[in-house]
Amino acid sequence: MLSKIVRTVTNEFMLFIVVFGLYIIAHGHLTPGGGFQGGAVIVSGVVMLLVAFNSQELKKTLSERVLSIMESTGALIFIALAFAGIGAAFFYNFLVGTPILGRIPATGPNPGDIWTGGVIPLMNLAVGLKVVAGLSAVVLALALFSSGEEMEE
Amino acid sequence: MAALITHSPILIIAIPLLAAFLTLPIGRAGGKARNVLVIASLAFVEFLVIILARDIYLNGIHIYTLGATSPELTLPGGAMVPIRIILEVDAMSIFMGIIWATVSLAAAIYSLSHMARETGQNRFYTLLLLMVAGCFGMIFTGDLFNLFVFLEIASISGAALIAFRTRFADAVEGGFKYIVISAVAGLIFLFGVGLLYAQYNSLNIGFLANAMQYSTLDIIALTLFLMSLTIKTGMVPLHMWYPDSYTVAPANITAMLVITSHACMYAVFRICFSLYGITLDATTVGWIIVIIGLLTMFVGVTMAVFQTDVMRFMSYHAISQMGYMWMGVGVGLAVLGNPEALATYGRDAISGGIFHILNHAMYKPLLFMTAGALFHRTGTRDLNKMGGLGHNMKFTLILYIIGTLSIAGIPPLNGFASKFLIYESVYQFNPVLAVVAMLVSIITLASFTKAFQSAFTGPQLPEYKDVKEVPKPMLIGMGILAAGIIFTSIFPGLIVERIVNPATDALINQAAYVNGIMGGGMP
Amino acid sequence: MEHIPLNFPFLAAALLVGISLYILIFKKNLIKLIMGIAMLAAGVNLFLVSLGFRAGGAAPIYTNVTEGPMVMPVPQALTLTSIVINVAVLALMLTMAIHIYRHTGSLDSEKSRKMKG
Amino acid sequence: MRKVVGLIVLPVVIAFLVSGMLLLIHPFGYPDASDMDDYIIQNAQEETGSNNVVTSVVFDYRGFDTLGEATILFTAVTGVLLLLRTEKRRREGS
Repeated sequence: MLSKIVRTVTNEFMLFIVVFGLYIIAHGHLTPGGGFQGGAVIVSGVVMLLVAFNSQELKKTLSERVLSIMESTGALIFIALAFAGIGAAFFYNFLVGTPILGRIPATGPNPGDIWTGGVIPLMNLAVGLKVVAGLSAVVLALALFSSGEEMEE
Repeated sequence: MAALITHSPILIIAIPLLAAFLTLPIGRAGGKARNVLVIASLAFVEFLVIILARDIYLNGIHIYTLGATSPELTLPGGAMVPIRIILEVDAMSIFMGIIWATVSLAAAIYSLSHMARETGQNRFYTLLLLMVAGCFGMIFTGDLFNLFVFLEIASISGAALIAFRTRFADAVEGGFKYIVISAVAGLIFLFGVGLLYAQYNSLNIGFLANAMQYSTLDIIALTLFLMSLTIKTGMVPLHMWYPDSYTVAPANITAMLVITSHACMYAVFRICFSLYGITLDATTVGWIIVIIGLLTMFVGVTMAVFQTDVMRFMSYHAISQMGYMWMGVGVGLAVLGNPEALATYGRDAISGGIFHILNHAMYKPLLFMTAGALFHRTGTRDLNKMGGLGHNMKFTLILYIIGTLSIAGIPPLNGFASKFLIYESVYQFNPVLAVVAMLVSIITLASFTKAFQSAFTGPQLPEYKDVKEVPKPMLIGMGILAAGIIFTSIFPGLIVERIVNPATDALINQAAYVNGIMGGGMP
Repeated sequence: MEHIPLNFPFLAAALLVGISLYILIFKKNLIKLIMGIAMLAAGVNLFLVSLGFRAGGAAPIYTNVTEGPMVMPVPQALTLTSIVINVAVLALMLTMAIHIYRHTGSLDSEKSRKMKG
Repeated sequence: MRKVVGLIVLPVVIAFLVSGMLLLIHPFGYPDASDMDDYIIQNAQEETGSNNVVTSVVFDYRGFDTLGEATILFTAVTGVLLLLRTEKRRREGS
């Protein structure tokens, strides 16, 4: 448990990291980035919290039950999106051309319109959720295991 | 029903994945609901595999392009190279699929009671389902990088399951060795995939086989492929990790891990026959495989003779039985060049090797499960400490006898049928090989009777007086495999003609595999 | 032979793989073994990424890009997958190393040789 | 024994790789063939609707790899939490 100043600064700073991570996830289909990269940014924020507060403190907020539910929902959304295109084939991008997220960008260089990409932004969000929940559970479990207790509720 | 058949290759992989993601939330609700989910999903996958197999035996190779407007569209308009990932299921892949579906169903039923008293069961079944999905992905995919991804899934879930009993030091040791070997093998395989991608700019096996010019880089890539995948099957120079890992895993996980090494062996055959085919100088590669198979057979059985730990004893036998398969298919590969020798004994050698995969995939998991049953009741794996268990554990005794007779190749049972097919064809190729193979089979029989004697017969030891028979699910799990062995023993001809020969022809016939990809283009 | 100076990334990848094989064969400490595998993964990833480079190519993203050739996207996708796989493998290996240290009190793989035979 | 095997195998493999890399592979920046990638670069925007061609390859053209990869991450997390579980409730039983 580091000093009070470090803990408050980390609290404030965590918001910026989460917003930046969400930006990378949400704009995965426009600018470099995507589910995995944005998720990793947010997990680096979680590790920062772990360093500032000790693992017992963090375990209260990020309990094992919350993280495993988040991870399972992320995984289920991802595979549900993959299954949804089963009409044509398993991983078919069924949202391209439809009003939901389906606008086709002008071919060639263009300023980039967020309402494009069909299933891809949704998959980015699902994978981002999964990466955040999964990797922070691993980091928390390793920290707790070395200090004696375990993650189980 | 027709839609189910067209989508069945991807459903067979995706349903265990879906069930794995669901196991954790449902497992919180209650153990019963989770067990029902696991067994139901594996039973449905078995059903899908059977209807897919029927469809493939009727009208040939089954193609599934992921993400295209229609599953059969392999070459999108205007492109001469397949863009998306294509699952290509031919008779050989579905042959491995049948084995894997049956053994994983039996192992899952077996683990219902074998794991009843362990903690962390939710995650155990999640990893079990992921391993099932991983191995199906390896078997069905027609894409090299996809093969690497599913190889890794099967390896990681296998390693975590090997180290399941974290209270034993050697369990975690075994898991660590397995994950190190798998990681190194996967990365070396990936290096080979990179080499092929650099030259032909494609990752699809069919397209690469068509565009292959067998340059020196391709030879380097072939050596990397063979080196990495044969490590995973426990070939002789690098087999020391195999017994260490397979001894400490829970019995049903070892039963499934044996089949994952079969899947790696299938990947080697796919690369040698379908990817390289006649372009590689088959005789040298064939001879290398035959010699390594011979060495594996011999070293495996000699190391097994003086083992005291029953699981380690059976792991060494698993290595030596793999030698038979390597030898059988290696001989077929060696004569791939001249069609006349191929017709006389080459094709029989490959059929013998593949039939031996089927038999080994039934009696080896059965033997591991009987060893698990002994461990379940006596708490020890040391043969010296066991004795006279035949009195109380009747069914396990019968199942053990079936497994032993089959592995030793005693005439009525199926082990003999495939070994005889291998002896007969390998003898025409080179008599020395057949002689060594028979010698190894005799040593196998000797060592198994010794193990049988020390575990089951003899006076009833005082401390095992009250040992009861193993609970029902374990007997059902072992019963499925025993029934498979008996069925194959009664109708070997039927099995060979209906299942093994189409698989052999699918393996040899590279043109059909390539045409499945290149011929399937629609605008 | 004129392209030898050009092939420096491939040479670096091959050397990385060579060094990691040295570590895997000769080093005893488990943590060094894990580092060796991380280095092998880095070498293979470097090799995969540098396969897709096109001289003078820009990143294959159409948002506000200037005209000109584009780098090949598929090796980048493969490398992304390979990196995540190596994260997963490393996490599992480190967990097992913790357990081994807790059981045997040492990270030396010699002690685990006792299971030989 | 391990040292001897290592000393023989290692130089061979390194020479193998370095020679392969330096002499045989295509010069860095000038790939031998690139028809699959050219097709993807031209058609990614129109078929998948995303400007970032790499993301369209990751999530649409080769989406199955990413499903496998997400599974691998899920496996690793489940495996790590499985191995770091408590042993207190040993006799829980289902």
